[in-house]
Amino acid sequence: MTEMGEVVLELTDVVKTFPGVRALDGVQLEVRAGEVHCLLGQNGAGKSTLIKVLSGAHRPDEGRIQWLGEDFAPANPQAAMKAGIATIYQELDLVDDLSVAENAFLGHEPRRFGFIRRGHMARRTREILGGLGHGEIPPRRLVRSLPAAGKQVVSMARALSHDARLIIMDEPSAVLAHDEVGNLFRIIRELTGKGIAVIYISHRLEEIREIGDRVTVLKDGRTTAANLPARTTPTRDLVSRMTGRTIEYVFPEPSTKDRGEQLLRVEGLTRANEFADVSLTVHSGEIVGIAGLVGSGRSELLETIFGARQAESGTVRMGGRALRPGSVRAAVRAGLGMAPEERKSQALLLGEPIYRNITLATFTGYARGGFTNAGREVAEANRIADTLDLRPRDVRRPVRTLSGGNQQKVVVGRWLLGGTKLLLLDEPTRGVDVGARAELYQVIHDLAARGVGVLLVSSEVPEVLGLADRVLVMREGRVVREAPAGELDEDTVLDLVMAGSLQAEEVTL
Amino acid sequence: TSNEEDEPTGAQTVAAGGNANAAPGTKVTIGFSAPAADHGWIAAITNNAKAQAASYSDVEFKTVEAGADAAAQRAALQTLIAEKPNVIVLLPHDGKELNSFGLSAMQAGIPVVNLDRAFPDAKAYRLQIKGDNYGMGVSAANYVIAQMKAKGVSAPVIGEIAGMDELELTQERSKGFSDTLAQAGFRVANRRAARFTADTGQQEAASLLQALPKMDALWNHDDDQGIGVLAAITQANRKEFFMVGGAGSKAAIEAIQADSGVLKATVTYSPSMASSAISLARLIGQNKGMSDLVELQVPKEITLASETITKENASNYLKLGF
Amino acid sequence: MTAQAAPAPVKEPEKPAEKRSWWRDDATEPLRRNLGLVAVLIALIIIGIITRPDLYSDGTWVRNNIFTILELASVIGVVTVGMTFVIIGGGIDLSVGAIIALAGVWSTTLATQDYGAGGMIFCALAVGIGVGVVNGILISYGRLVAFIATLAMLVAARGLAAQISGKQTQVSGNTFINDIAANDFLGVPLLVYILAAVVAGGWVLLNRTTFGRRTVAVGGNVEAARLAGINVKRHTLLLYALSGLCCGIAAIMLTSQANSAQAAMANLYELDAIAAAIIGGTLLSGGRGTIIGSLLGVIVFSTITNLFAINNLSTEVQNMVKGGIIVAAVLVQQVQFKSLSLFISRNKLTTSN
Amino acid sequence: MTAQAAPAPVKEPEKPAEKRSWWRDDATEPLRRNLGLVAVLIALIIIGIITRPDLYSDGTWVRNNIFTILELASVIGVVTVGMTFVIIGGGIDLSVGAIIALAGVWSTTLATQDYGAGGMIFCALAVGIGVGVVNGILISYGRLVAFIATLAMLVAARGLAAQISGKQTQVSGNTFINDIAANDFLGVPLLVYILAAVVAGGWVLLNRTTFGRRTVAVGGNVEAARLAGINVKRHTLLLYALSGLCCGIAAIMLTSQANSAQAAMANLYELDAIAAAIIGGTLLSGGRGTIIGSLLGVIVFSTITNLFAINNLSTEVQNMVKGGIIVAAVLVQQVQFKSLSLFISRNKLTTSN
Ligand SMILES: Nc1ncnc2c1ncn2[C@@H]1O[C@H](COP(=O)(O)OP(=O)(O)OP(=O)(O)O)[C@@H](O)[C@H]1O
Ligand SMILES: Nc1ncnc2c1ncn2[C@@H]1O[C@H](COP(=O)(O)OP(=O)(O)OP(=O)(O)O)[C@@H](O)[C@H]1O
Ligand SMILES: [Mg+2]
Ligand SMILES: [Mg+2]
Repeated sequence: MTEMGEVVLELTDVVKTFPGVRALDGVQLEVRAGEVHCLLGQNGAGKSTLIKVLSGAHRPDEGRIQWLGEDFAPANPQAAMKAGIATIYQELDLVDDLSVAENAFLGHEPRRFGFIRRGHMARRTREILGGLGHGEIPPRRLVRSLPAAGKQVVSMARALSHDARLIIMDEPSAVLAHDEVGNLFRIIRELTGKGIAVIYISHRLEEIREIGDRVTVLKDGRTTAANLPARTTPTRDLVSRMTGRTIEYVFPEPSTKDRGEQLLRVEGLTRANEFADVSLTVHSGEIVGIAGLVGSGRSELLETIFGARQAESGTVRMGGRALRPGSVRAAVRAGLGMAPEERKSQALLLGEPIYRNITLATFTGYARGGFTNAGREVAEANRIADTLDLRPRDVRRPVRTLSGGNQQKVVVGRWLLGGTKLLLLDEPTRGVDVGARAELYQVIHDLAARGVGVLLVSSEVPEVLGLADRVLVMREGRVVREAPAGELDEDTVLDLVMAGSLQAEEVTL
Repeated sequence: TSNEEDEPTGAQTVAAGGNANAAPGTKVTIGFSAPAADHGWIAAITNNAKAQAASYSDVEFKTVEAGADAAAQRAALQTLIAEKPNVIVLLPHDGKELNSFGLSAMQAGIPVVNLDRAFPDAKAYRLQIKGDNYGMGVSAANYVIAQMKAKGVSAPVIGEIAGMDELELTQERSKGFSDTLAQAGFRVANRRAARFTADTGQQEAASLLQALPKMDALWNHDDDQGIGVLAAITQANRKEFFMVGGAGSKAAIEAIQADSGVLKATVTYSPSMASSAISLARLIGQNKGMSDLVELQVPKEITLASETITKENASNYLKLGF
Repeated sequence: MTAQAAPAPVKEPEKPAEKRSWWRDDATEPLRRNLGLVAVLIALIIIGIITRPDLYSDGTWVRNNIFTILELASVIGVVTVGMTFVIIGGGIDLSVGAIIALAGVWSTTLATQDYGAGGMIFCALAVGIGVGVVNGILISYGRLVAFIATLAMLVAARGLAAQISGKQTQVSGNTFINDIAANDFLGVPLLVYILAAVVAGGWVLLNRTTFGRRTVAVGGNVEAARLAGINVKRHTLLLYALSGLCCGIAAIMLTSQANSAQAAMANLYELDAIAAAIIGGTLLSGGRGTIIGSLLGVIVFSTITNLFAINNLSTEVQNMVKGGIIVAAVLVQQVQFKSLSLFISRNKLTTSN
Repeated sequence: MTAQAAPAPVKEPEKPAEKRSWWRDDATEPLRRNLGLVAVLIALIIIGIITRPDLYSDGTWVRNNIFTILELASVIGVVTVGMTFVIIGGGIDLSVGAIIALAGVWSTTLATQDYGAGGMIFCALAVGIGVGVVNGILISYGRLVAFIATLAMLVAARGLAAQISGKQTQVSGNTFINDIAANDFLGVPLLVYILAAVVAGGWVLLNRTTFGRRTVAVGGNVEAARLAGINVKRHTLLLYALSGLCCGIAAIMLTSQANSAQAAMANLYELDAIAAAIIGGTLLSGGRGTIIGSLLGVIVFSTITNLFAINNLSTEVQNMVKGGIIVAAVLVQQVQFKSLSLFISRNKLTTSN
């Protein structure tokens, strides 16, 4: 992989404007056959826009794209696919009510006289899924019934269903857990081994170190550094080119102060097929982390504690008083807040201004006699925007126009307002860039210092270990280990997390 | 109803020049409004009025279309007032709903001729000319009763296909029918309400025929929807009963005359009343009376009799069919 | 996966079962909804039997009654197939009734009738498709909201139909056309064959062709469809043309039934068709629906009408009861749905332990 | 520990002009749509002036005509305010016309009329709210699709109205009620005041209260609203009750205009109200809409009707032209939108460079 092939893709001075903003402002990029070319940049730097230009979803306003030595201007996604460029988009772009196979082959179904060759299509899909290490996903199941990770696999299968010479992956690992990421890297290596070029976008620097060959850094729509060696460029350099400053990627010191009084007490919480007999406590000022594989039931657990799902048995107590099961309102009244996992479908009013999204759970508190107080809301939202370094800072803009990571900040920001006593965070840093991530860590830490309890779910083990005072490890819906963060290290946690699945594989094989 | 003739037959208008009143007099502007025609009878009303007005050299005829409901008709009439007509001839969507318009127009000094759907308030119109909905039901029932007596059927199964059920006129027709049947000890076995269109007539008739596997007589309120009713009867291959129509369309009268199917009679509710309304409105505008009457003014109310057309007299009525 | 002692992490054979349980829930939902509708149908028939045992005791009558119900359902059924496609594709077509009227009126003008049955059928289909294409162009290329574009078309097409017909009821003198509704083949009315053919065609189109699958994609996630290279605009246009085609077929059927056509025919069929599709499980926001569900929805409605007729209910009581039945039908589907899924999940628990 | 601005380079001052332009585009879209509708209105009036200069040359007539248009718009306008809330909240209410009929009929029974104007008004409002609450319960707690639940209510409420009225037109003998439509205050008809009051109330409710904010949240993303602690079910119920209340008010207005009520009154008002709301920029899928836009939508429709009346178009031509005007009106809004945003962005480029 050290010797790279010829240049397949070359972008010069590419510009793309949206009404009122230059998302791309002169981008240079050079990709060679058989390499993994990483794109790095803060939230909103223009990475997704760039790949949408390449995949024919957007048309550039200016600049030149050369593909395989020829000028290239895909008029639509179909044209880009025909030319051999396949894309895995950041937002899952699947159709819920089509099957796995139909999604994989959407737009280029194998057919005869307009009839889909269903058998053929299912076979090809099974092959591709098998190649991805997910032969267990039946091609004829509806995508609707897959969890996020399964959908990501289908997105990948779709990209592989084309005979592509360049595959673009926009934060494919964001919804994947540790073992799945390893699997993804194996596939990427197979692809590059065949001379296929890969553009890889991720906010996780350690991934880029592991899989990347060269790195191009974007900042505010401009290329600030091109073709840096992925493995050897110092982190400090990368980060300063991304952000214009340096960030120590460290976790805040765990607070030494004593635990406060007990806030949350969950006992014997159970939902069939999701999680069983979960008991846990969170104290005021304490950060409790939950580690586990995708599908281990952590999201469901959080949603059940929050009242968004109804437990089949077990109790949730807040400050000693039992919460009414299945009532989000009761939970919010008792001082719980939750940043859910899927921001677009679960958390945001995309067409509404940022400030209204930030105050969605609290606007009643600023209202007087039923009349809202917009001035107060904007002021509070601005405060949150400052705290989280939201970009752009203008809180009257619709959330829809924010980049993915900045949308995530809005979701988290919502619960930093008001009298939240206990915060449930489900993958709070998914898709958040390194700079903002450090800020988010600091915010979480400050909250805890102020006496807020935090229950944190994350698929990134270092994040859980670094932030939490106490860690629960979940596997297949059960808590298999609980320990102070200091007593665990990454390998121990991964062992705990994986044990079950390894055994399961033995059983299946 | 016939495809060929959009124009009313000559017989549905009064020939100008027939009597002394026909001589041209002072110029009269007649404003006219009727609901949007969505079936033959209403279309015939409008066409008759137009044709009658055209036959007078001293009449200027202004129509406003009345749209879909009473509210729309009120709005349309408001603009008609602005045109300052001498007389307004009005077939309201609903007499009661437009009563207040009649009152205000009369108060403003514009005589209102109410066509067919009565205003409850006598002050709301100068002349009311209408068909006899209740009488239609009576005539149909009388024919049915006579036939049953003749055949010696003592407990006949009688079906009824009504028109739009939310209209009062439909209620009156049905009431006349069932009241009269009751006097003979008969009753309606099943009643379906169609919507004055052939396709709804077919559908309701198909349902009715299914509900009454054996039937002796059927009354259908409207000959236009009767096209569909007859189609349903043909499709169900039923002929054990006879049918009485309503309103008196040309096609129905021809069928009765030919005696080719189940349709044996129809009871009239003639759209020719529109022609009469225009003639009388002209006289009101010219401040004249009806020349056959002694009175110097046109009377206040005229109700047409509902006649029964059978094979025997069909030829007389053919010219009045619409 | 539940009910296992926590400190026994060894031997966890339910992993494969759990993996399968990822996609446990939703795949059978349409089936269960349809079963719910069948249950509603059976209930309606039982009510019929209870209220009119005299009629239901006659075998020939029952057989005839089934065909009467199906014939009553046939025209709306054909329209609903087209409507189902449009709604699954993320749109709505309020103009179906008006298209039927325009196609019916146009194909029964004296001029058209001169060309015979072939000419009339061609005319109805051409008018249907033509109006559908105009709808499609307005919506896909003119970027009008479907609700508004087809509402405008509703108004305009009925106006044009009234203009053409001179607001008269136009009698069809063509025996071939009129016989379609009057005749049987092997004891089954021809209209029922037409309905069956359209439903079968619709099912194949939706489930077995790229057109159908892309319809789901366009309605379910238009952005995903676009990114997958589907020509969304052209597809949208085709959907409305398809709906128009169904209306053309329905116009012939209705003309044949009524032996005539007029501008006010097929009044409010749009509401009936949309309601049938939605009762049948089609999502009003697009992306999901089945042809069989829509067919069952139509049949439920015509069975209700039939039930009212054989019991001689007055219009106002009919309406009140009908409202109640609609609500009950939907609730039954939900109960059905819940209890069955409960049953399934309980079943799952016992098998997986 | 974080954020140590070590080399602290170039704190780019983020072009302020560009910043503002970001949202300008989106935030002003409703405004631009409404300007588009105003343009349509002006065009309609100009057509009126051109076609009937005789009428438009008379000042009193013009003044009266404006009030005629507004009175024509008043009933539908009130209904549309309620409908706008329901649609923004992610629902739809097909039963508005039926609620008006039921409320109108109930409040004009002889028994109710005995209680005088107060009793009649109370009855109409209570019936409206009551039916709305039933709708709301079916939809939020019974989990019925709004389209089906309110369609069922449409059918049932009209049936009940027919039952109560015995299918007769019930004359209102109450002069107070009848005078509402007949009288002016300071030269402006009372009905116009009522419309203005409802529109103003609706605007405040939508834009300045927590109720309005919840409506947008529930319609925009129901899951997000739920997870933010909003009681979605109760709010949904309230939305339909609000729509019912508007129908109750409209029932009084319509009864006053017609001096009577009957089961068939307010026929198809649901389509008119939905169409007006959508023309006014309300998203049929919820989450977006303005009261002013809906009002303009209603006024556009009644101006069209007025234009037809003063030009004495025949119904069929009216309908054809109306379809065309609706399409044109929506297209004008889009053109307006595009050219303006083009203008703005061009402007932007020059200022930011
Ligand atoms: N459709 C759009 N309309 C307007 N602005 C947009 C649109 N899409 C993207 N933008 C803006 O363009 C800029 C680049 O966004 P992009 O999604 O490419 O960022 P990104 O680098 O992928 O960020 P992230 O890491 O958060 O995914 C952002 O400021 C974003 O708000
Ligand atoms: N749509 C679905 N239908 C059925 N079961 C599901 C569905 N989604 C998830 N599950 C089940 O719920 C359990 C938990 O899944 P989920 O992916 O939410 O876990 P998680 O620990 O929150 O993982 P993540 O890292 O994605 O947050 C799994 O056992 C899975 O089988
Ligand atoms: Mg991105
Ligand atoms: Mg999760």
